[in-house]
Amino acid sequence: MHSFFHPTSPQAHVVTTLWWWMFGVGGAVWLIVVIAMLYAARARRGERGDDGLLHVSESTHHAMERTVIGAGVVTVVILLAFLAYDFSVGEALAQHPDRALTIELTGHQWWWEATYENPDPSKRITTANEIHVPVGRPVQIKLRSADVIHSFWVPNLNGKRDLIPGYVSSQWFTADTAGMYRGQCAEFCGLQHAKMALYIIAEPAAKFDAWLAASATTAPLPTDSATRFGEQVFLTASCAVCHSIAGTPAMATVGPNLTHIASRRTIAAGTLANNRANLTGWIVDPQAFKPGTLMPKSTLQPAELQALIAYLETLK
Amino acid sequence: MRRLRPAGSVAELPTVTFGHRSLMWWGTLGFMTIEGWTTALLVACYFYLRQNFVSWPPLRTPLPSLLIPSINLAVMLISIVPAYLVERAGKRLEALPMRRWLVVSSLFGIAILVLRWYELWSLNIRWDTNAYGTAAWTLVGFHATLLVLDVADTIGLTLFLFIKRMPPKTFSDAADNSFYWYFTVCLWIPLYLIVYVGPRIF
Amino acid sequence: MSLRSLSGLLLAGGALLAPGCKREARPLESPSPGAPTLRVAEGVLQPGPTLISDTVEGPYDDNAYGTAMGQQLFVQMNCSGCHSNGGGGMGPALMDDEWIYGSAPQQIFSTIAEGRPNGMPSWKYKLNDKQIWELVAYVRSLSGLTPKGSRPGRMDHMMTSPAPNQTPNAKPKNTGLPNASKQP
Amino acid sequence: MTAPDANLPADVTLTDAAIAEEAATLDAVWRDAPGFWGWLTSVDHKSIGKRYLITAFLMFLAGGIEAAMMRAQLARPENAFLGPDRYNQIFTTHGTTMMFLFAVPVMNAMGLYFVPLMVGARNVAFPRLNAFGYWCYLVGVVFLYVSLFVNMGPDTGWTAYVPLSGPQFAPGHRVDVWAQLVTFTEIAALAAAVNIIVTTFKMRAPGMSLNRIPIFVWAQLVVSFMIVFAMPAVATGSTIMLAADRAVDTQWFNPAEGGDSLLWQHVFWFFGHPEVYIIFLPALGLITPIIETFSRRRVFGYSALVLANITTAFFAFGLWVHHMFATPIPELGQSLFTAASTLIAIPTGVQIFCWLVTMWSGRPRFTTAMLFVLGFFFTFVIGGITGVMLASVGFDQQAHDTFFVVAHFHYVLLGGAVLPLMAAFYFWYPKVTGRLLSERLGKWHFWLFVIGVNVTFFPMHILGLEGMPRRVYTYLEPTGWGSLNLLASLGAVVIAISVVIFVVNLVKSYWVGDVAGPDPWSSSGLEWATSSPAPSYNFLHTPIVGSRHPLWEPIADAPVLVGLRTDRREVLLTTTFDARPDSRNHHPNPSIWPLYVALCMGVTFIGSIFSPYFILGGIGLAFIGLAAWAWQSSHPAGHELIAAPEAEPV
Repeated sequence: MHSFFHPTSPQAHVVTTLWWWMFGVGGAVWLIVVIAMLYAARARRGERGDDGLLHVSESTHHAMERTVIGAGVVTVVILLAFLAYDFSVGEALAQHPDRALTIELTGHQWWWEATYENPDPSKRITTANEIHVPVGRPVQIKLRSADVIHSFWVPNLNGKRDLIPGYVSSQWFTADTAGMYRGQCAEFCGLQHAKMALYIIAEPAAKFDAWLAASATTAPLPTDSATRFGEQVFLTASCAVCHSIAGTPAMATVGPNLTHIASRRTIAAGTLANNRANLTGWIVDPQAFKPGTLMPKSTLQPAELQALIAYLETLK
Repeated sequence: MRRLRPAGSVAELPTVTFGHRSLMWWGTLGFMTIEGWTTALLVACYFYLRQNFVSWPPLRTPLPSLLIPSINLAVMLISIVPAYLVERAGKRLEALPMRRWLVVSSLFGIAILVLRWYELWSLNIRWDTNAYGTAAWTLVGFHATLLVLDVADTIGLTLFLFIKRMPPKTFSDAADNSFYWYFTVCLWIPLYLIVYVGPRIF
Repeated sequence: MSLRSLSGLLLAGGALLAPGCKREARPLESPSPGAPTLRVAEGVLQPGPTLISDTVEGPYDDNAYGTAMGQQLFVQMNCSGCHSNGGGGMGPALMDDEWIYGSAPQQIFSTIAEGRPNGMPSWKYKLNDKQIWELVAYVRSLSGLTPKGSRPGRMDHMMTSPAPNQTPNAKPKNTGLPNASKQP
Repeated sequence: MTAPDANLPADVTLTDAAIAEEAATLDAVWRDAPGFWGWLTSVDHKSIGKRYLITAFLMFLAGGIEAAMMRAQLARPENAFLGPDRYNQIFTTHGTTMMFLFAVPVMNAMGLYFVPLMVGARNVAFPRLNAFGYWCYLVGVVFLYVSLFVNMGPDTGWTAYVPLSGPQFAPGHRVDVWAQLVTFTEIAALAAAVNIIVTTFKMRAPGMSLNRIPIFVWAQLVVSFMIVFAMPAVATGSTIMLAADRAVDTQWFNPAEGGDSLLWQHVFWFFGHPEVYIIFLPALGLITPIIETFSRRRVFGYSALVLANITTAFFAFGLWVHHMFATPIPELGQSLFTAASTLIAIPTGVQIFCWLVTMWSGRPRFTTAMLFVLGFFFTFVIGGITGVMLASVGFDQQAHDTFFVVAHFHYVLLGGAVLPLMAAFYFWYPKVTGRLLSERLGKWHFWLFVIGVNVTFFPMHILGLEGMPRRVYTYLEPTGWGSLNLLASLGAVVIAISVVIFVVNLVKSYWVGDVAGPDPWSSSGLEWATSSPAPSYNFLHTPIVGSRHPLWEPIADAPVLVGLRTDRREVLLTTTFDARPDSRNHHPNPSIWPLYVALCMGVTFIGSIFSPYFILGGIGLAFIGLAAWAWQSSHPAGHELIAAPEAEPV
């Protein structure tokens, strides 16, 4: 379930426990204040003096002073306690292992580009909007923005971190249970800020390594005539101007890398489920789903379109 | 409503007062606080941006020249004298000497404004070249708007004294104008050091 | 202030602001403009009878959002590779008032769509008409041919050249239109 | 109470006939010119204050309509009521209207209207500056809404973070409209602040020493000092930095040329957080007189309340970075701001305890105003607690820029500022109009408003923690946020109904509300010592104050100081600390020049978006206006250079 109430990483656990403590104590304080208010509203303690005003005896006045000072002291104590607790949570979140799986995340206007670092350039993987991470291993997400300020936030795993142009910041987490965790850009970044989601897929180490190896492979050569015509359409029409598929001459980095598009569960930054109907609808007119997105309407004939879809579905 | 009982009269209180006893002085103080605080914020932004640079001014950017700014600073410091004399004449309620020194103050003001135009260009950088140029231009430019405002105030006051009879509180207004001129000049000294001398020494 | 003069004032104010709407519009839903249909003359020299080649108003010339999209495309399609941010290099300069194939919107459209000899590639199948019109708007704003209000400001990159909104309004030389068709 | 040393002329007798005759002469001198011209040239703080309040309230309604549109769009997932572009303009205009055009101006307006009445003065210290401030504000209002209707409304949020609002990613003039509007309204707020400070320092009634200043005036004074130090930050940031970056390509925020995107956030939030306390602190000044009056006793802990106000004001400037906990600012810096953000709750807590104890030891009478104060306790404390929660870096990184924060600041602003403001409307409406608001409609308005606020904004806490970010024009169905959003939208309908009831009550009571005498609630402030609505000169003679609650002093008749001239406008200036009469000051007559100079400033700022020549033209015209403005205050007859002063200056 995609929310802060179901933490699946030590970082998120710490903060969620802090939340439940704050919620409990805060709720109690609020309740006490409301009860005190209702009680005070009906107390009618003062005696009416000759000037028509209400007066209280000296002792009641001192009692009132003690009550206010007492309440003030209790407030200070509670606040200082929470301050200490906040610092301890801050300390826990600031612990970063020196060796962690490093993923470079670049925020673009309205999609996420993820690159898996690797000293061997042939093993470097560039994917978009869906990031696979091994369960149990610490992960460092290096954040960089290509245009405006975005904010990387997956509530189940850790707090948000802004991607600010001119800065490289990092966010650490260790997924402790497998699952598909949804995140969304949390800093207003323009027309399609609302549909700029990403998925972190935490899977056991073995499955992750298999995925990593598979992702490092280039696109399969098309076998039958339909997919070969589809690849031809991809390379000659406007697709190759923005997108790249490893193993083909298409190498533009304006749009997301489509080498393993078929293996992804969603397209258009988590907006649409990845199936034939959505893929076709998205290619024909992306503005209908995400008005303002930079992908233009396509000018393909139906036959070219079908061949292109068939080709794209081979890119597992 | 209770019946009113007169308990004293204020008819004999003075109508012309100086310094913090007059409203205009407080208004000028308010204006100065706002401008001083805005300048302080701009200086903070200036130093904030310096962190982004290895060398300040950035590589291959010429240092601002010191000649005209130093002359302008000297002229400004000298211009405090006529302003003080305006204030003293005002406090002594001597209209003629006040008017004479106001004329001198106005001339100083115009000279300073002219020098300021060349001072801007002696920064040896355009405002849109890089963040250093922007910050330097903004500091000097913002202070220039303060100069324009106060010189206009001084010239206005001078012209009024030539054209028609003024109410007695004009003495107090002239004193407040000088008070405001001291602020504008004193504000420029740190800005001069930051923008023109600073890049040279660190 | 009688009602009549008040309404007159409002109408005048409205008229004053009308261009504001077009400049500020974000044409997300509106249908994308098509390619210019009429024949586009590229140069003054013409065999046979003089052919009419009217000026077509670039759909995004006075639209700030369209011009900004053109600016983004100019970077993404690596136009600066040859035109280097408008200053010219392998390709001709776009910021000056020299226009080899004409500076009218539909002439620039056909230059981009068809391509030109000496290296200008054809983008007809690479970009759809809307994108090419956006590029036309940006290219014309580089040399100050579009209204100042809709020209983009500086980019968040190195300051290579004064931004289009700092370029003074320009009068293009040899616009390549045959004289016969000078429209008022 | 020591009578001032000025000698008392023998012949002054205050018979009813003398009073009526003197009132007539004074009114002739102090009232506005007749007709529309009089309306334009008025410098009476009550006329300007009323206009300010009405315009700010209309802005509240406009902001409310925008909020209703936003809730309509967010009621269902993938709703098509508003497209992304229109929605971005609406939510930005909603935020900008509520923060810059409603909240701060309405609190300034309350100050400008009531501070002179409460300190016993005849007008604010700088009447024409007051008029100029309102006209700048009005030009700002017209400018924003004309821009919105020509599709030029700002669309990058009320915080306009760079580089989205920078020259490359915000084409056109939309963000320029926002930048110039912000500067415009800051000029109005600064004018009001300087006015309130100088009025409180120099024009208090004799006897009203610093420890006898009413809490309302203390709150306005503290807030005015905050305005003087907070507003220049955003005026600098929006005009000198952002508008310059967009128009003349300065490099403030361009990371490639040494600029810094975070610089904008620092400059904006250095203003931003004091701004929300500028909105909240006057509300504390509204609540104290209401609790005192309806509990029939002096407030408990006067000095505690004043010190708490001042402490909150200082703390407010030290915690702006808690808006930037998700940015790459080092952890040590962030924890410093966590501490400040947590501890700022203490002074506010002390104030709430003082009020509760005051109510406990009095016999509260539950008029609508008092109900709204109870609504304040109920709603604001939730907002305060979520605020303390957000102070922690860890939790804020989960909740920042989500609907949890939207819920927090709506609880704090609606609970902490709008509820006390509505209580103030029900309490002081009789003083402004002479008629009482209907209690029956008031009760409906109260219950519907508090229920509506809680039904609308409490679910947003849960939505925020379930991952719904702020400023999204829609959301996908599988996220499961649909039901809570629908509930919030229904709550918004309830709020809308309650505000309609409030407007009906305000408009109806103006004509058919039962007549309120000078002091319908038998309250303690000096403003209740004049008729309702107060005459143009406020007080026939300057009242002498003997205690913090002038009208609750056990004395038979009200001591006054006579002797101010009745043939021209004159006010009494008193010393700052213990308000001893010090001098008489000639006050300006109605003047058209504030309106003219405000229009010139409008031409300058709005024109500067379109072409730089407007700046030169505008400032030139403004100088002509300022010259005429100064010229007008000098009109003595005779020939030598400066007229002889009446009495020898001290």
